Amino acid sequence: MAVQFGYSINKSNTIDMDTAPRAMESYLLLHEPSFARCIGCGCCTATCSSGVFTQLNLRQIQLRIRRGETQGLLPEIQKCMLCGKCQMVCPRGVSTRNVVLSIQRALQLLS
Amino acid sequence: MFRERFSYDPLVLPFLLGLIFIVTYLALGAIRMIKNLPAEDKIRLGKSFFSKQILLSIREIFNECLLHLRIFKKNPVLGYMHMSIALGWFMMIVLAHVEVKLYAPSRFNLPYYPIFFRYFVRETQETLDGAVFFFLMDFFLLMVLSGVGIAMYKRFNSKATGLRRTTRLKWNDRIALYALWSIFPLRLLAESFTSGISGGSFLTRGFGMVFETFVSNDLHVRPTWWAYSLALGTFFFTLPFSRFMHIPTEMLLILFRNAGIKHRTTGTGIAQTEIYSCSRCGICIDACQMVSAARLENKATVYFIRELREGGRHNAWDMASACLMCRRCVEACPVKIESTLIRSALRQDWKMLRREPLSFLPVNHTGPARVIYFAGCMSHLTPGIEQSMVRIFEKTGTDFTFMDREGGICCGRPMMLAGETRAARELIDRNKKIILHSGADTLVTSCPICYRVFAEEYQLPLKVQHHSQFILQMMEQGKISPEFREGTRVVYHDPCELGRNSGIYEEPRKVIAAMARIEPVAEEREMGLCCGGHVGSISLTHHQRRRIAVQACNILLAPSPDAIVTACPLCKKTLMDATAEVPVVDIAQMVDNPELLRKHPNPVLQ
Amino acid sequence: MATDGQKKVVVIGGGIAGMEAAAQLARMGYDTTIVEKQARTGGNVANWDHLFPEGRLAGEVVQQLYQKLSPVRIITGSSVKKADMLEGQYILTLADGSVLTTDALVVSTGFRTFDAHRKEEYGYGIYDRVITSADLEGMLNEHQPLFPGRHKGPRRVAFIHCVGSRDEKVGNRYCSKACCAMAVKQASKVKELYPDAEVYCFYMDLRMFDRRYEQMYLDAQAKSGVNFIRGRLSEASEDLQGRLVIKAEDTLMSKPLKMTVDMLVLMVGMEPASGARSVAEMLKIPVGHDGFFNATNELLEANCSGTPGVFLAGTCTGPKTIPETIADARAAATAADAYLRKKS
Amino acid sequence: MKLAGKKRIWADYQKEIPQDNYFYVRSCIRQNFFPASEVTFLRILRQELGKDIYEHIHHTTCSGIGYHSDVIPLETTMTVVARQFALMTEAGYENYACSCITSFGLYSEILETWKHFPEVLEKVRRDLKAATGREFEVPKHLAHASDIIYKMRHEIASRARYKLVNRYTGQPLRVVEHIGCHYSKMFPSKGVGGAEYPYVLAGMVEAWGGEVVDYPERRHCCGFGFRQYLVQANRGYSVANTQKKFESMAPFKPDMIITNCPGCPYFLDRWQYVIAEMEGKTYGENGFGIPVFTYEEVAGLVLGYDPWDLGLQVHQTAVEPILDKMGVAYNPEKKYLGKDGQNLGHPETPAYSKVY
Repeated sequence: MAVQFGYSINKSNTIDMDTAPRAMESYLLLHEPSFARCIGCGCCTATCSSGVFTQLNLRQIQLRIRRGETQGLLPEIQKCMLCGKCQMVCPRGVSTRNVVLSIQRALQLLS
Repeated sequence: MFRERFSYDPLVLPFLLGLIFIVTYLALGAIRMIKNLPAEDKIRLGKSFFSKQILLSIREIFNECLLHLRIFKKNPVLGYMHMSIALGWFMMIVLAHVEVKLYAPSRFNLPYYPIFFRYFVRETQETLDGAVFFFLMDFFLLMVLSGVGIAMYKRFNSKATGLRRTTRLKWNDRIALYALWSIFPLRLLAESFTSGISGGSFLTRGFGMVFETFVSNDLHVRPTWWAYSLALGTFFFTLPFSRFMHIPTEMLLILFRNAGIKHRTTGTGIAQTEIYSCSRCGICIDACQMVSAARLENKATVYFIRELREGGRHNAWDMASACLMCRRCVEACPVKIESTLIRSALRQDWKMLRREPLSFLPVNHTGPARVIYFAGCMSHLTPGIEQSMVRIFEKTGTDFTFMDREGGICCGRPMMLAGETRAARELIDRNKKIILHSGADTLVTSCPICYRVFAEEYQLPLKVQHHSQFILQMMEQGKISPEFREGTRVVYHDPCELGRNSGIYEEPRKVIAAMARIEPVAEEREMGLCCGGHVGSISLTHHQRRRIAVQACNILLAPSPDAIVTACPLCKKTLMDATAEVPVVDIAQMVDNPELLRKHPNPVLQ
Repeated sequence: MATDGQKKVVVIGGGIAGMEAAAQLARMGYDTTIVEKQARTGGNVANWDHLFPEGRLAGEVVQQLYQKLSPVRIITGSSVKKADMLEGQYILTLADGSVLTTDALVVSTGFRTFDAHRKEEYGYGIYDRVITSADLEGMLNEHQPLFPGRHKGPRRVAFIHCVGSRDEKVGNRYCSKACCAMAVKQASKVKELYPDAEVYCFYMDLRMFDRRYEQMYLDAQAKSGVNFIRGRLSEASEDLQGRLVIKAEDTLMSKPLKMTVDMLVLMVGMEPASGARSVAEMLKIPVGHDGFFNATNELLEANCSGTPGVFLAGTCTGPKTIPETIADARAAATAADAYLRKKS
Repeated sequence: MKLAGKKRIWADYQKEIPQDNYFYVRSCIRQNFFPASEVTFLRILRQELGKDIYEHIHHTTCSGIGYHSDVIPLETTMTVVARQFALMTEAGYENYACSCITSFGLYSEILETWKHFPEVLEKVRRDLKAATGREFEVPKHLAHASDIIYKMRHEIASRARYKLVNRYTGQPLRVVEHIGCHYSKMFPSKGVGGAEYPYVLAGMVEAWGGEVVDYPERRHCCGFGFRQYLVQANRGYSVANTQKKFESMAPFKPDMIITNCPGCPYFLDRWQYVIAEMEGKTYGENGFGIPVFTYEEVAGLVLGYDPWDLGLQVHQTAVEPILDKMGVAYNPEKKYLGKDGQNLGHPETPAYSKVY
């Protein structure tokens, strides 16, 4: 760089649905169709056993996948202990454990 | 000594080739399966041949492969069907060989000779000496034929044999089946047609005489013996590709089991042997609630195992991931195939991505205390159970510490059930540290899922108790003495993990019996129902689970109890969500607050 | 038609509320007349294609209502210009100068859809592919292709909830009640017609209050594959291809979001009908800040205007769904009947 | 795009702009950014159009920058503004015309506040009196200088030497109009054409022969944002916003940008240089940037003023491509000569940005 400006251009944090990668979303909708039923109530996150120790937020992970924001998902999703509490409380009957496992599978297949 | 008509005829060829094929195939298969065993298991197997285990094995092979005692216990009609075919056929073979040994020892080394003995020899004075053989052969042939008859009838009307559903067969199974079915009627025909020449007894001679009245027996001799040989050959050639592979494999499996070979995580070795030992009898179909309640017939164990055998790993994975792992099918299985272990193995086979260590999970020490209480994740959704346990601890003056009061690390079993063995191990290690650090001599848990993994995987140097056991102990020590509630009738729901999978049936019942009358339920104890909530299933949908829960509730509510009592937070919550008719109460809550057994006062809900 | 001694009722507004109220009053034996501003009865509902939750055809529903109107006199293309009270009777002067006398009035002036031009930033009337929910109903009704002659490949449609509702900026603080369910209905319909299309609903809250609506919502998600984004559209613009670039915040993600769509559907809310204010002045009906009529007791006398003999029916007192409107119209007819019986 | 729809909105947002007799106040920062623009404005009004426009020597900052940077409270700002109004009143004017968009927004905000809260106005009157002894009348009209050029656009067009037309193709120049945020976003009714589809610059472009480009990020801020620029660490945020606009307008291939705010032309101009130096990316034709102008500069160009008298040499993004396209006569030799003919020195040549 010819000139040292002392700053750089910030990256946009806008979700651009025109360019967002949707492969993982498609994978989940195909392999765990209940994924589509989420209404973002956050019960899963509120009850989460791992949530006591971590920032694991399944509601947000669900949304991130729907918006193609899948970078850095692996360490997040692996905070899940698969205890199944979220599945018990989900008012929409989402098979959350399989959502978690399917995300891991998708990460493997799509990487 | 006797008048031999022939010592060879090309009609033995189908049989002979089939026999050579099957013997070679089985020998190679057995070698491969033994080879697939881990080294230590091979040693175990080797040693077992020279110990009393071999005697046990022989007895078991006789009991199960010929007499089919286990099936008899489950279903006498089916038991008879299996026994008549297996024992009858076996006896026919043995008798034929004895006959040859006695009357044509020079031909004994011809492997086809005993089978076609009746075709080759002419009836003489000498052979008539063995009239008893004629009788016995006919007797066992009749026995086999009766079994085949039942089998045919069962195919078309399964309910008559006590099966609601029977296995849907593929073409390979059908060919083998029809070949098997045709062997014995053809033998009957063939022998009947030769009975005038070679002799026979009540059955063959009788039929032969009847036939003679309207057909020329001589003309039919060769075609029927040809057909018989072809049926045998077909059966032998199709056997390895059909369910009848279970017949030879089960013997190997019995040897393996009696040698103490256990399931490993790899899905080979004994698992493979088990897969081939499945007779596709379909008893597991009726046992499976995914089939009976959630109408997922293709997920039944018999199909899962068939899929595995036929190499459909993907579909098999799909089936494995649906299963609730309740083990009702294993309990029902006449061969005792540990299909849930095979499913576990398959789940592990799906290699997950590299896993970071779960280092973010803290090891929060608690105690010291004599008893360490682990409520379990699910108990946090049923806080009534936790509160009741705390009060019971306090009431009994137990020196206790509540390990996961503020939420804890999962016991690891759900991870294991999902095939994540390594991550599960990490959870186990962390919890183990906390448990050991507390200095407790007893670990009490409210959740049977946790209980099982604590008992089986943690290898703790302390007593592991489910709270029902702890409560019973407290009652026996007189530290709590709940009053018997006259007129209160309850049913007890056996949680899969506590009952069938950990063998704890009596303790909870004893506790309940001290407080209320327990009504018997149509399916309980070993065949206790799954509530549908089990974390064993990965892919079952909410609606499918709910159907299972409703099914369980319907059966539990049949005796019109005042309450359903159970001993698992997951069962409690799942059943609660499926019925509003009666309260669903955990055993700890019941002891803490007997008023909970009162039927809902809300008439709308009733 | 009127016999001697038969009491008369005039219904102002021939939408579904007016039709139902008139049919009930005629059934009770009153000499009933509908005065409708437009050339036909049926009001807004007659413009719709199909109706949530079960997808009944709007035309058939209006027709069923119309069939009950045989004893009713219907004056279309006219409106009440003047009302005078004389000896317990109203003397109404219509636009064409004709005069009606009546013993009671049912006011069912209904609603008009919000004028989407007023949300300038959404570009209605400026960008070609921005339409309102009412426009979409018309297009569906006439079986018009939704994406005429555009590029091939999957199309994207966004539905914007709460356009002209819950919006202080346009002076409408209230919720229009029916638009959420209507958006879900229309979004599902678009998916049904164009299975490849990507359909998004931008909502503030999803107000699926009826026992059937949550099922509609679930079906839209799980069966139709409609996407839902919680966030209000901030602005729309056209790109070089004439597609629409829309911006919103995905509030559940706490991030701004943009996407390009082929069609933008604005779920326009309900506003009091244009003639409602003059009718209110004529008949001294109290009017709220939002322009909807206020009943004397919104809980127990929801159809009473406070003016003797004047009763309120339907969406003139606030947004309502169709079954609510029908129930309200019947209640208004009952209230009018009680009044007229007492009077005699 | 339906032009009729836009016209309908433009018709809804018409404001009364006085014809003559203006009390003119300059912008603080324009003096530094594009100092010739305000001079050009006065030249056009006085010399071309013969208007009475008065400047007061004692005019100060409106304090808007301080207000928008959260360092000066509104009450103080109001008193400062009241003092400007007092100068106007003392000079005998009623039509207040300001050069700065932020000032315009602030005046609009204050006047609107006073309208709804007369007690605030009274307090400000008392405060001003106590502090300075001055008294003031609320202006009869408040106009932004671009409003006035907009009003005079046809008169300017009638005197034009050049049109906003590509002389090689005969096609209208494609012009991006960028309106300062504080012009009408806060009070749509105070701006010509409202907030969503402002017409003030579009009207000029149309009158002078150009074609307005409507691109998706048209409404977006130029990136200045006061605090976002003032703190060096935040400048990455400022330039990111500018970049967003350029990314959005680039596919439309605009020939030039016209603006009506002190900050916008500066940032749209300078950040193009920064983006080019940082990322090697330019948005105009042939590796150049997109030239950015104030409306006064464009008016001056149209009227045939010497580009160097318009101060176009202080632009960082080269303006020569557009001068060539319009056919404006200019002498490259004189680009960096001062008023007295003295050489001002040639700026350093940047690494990526293309310059003449």
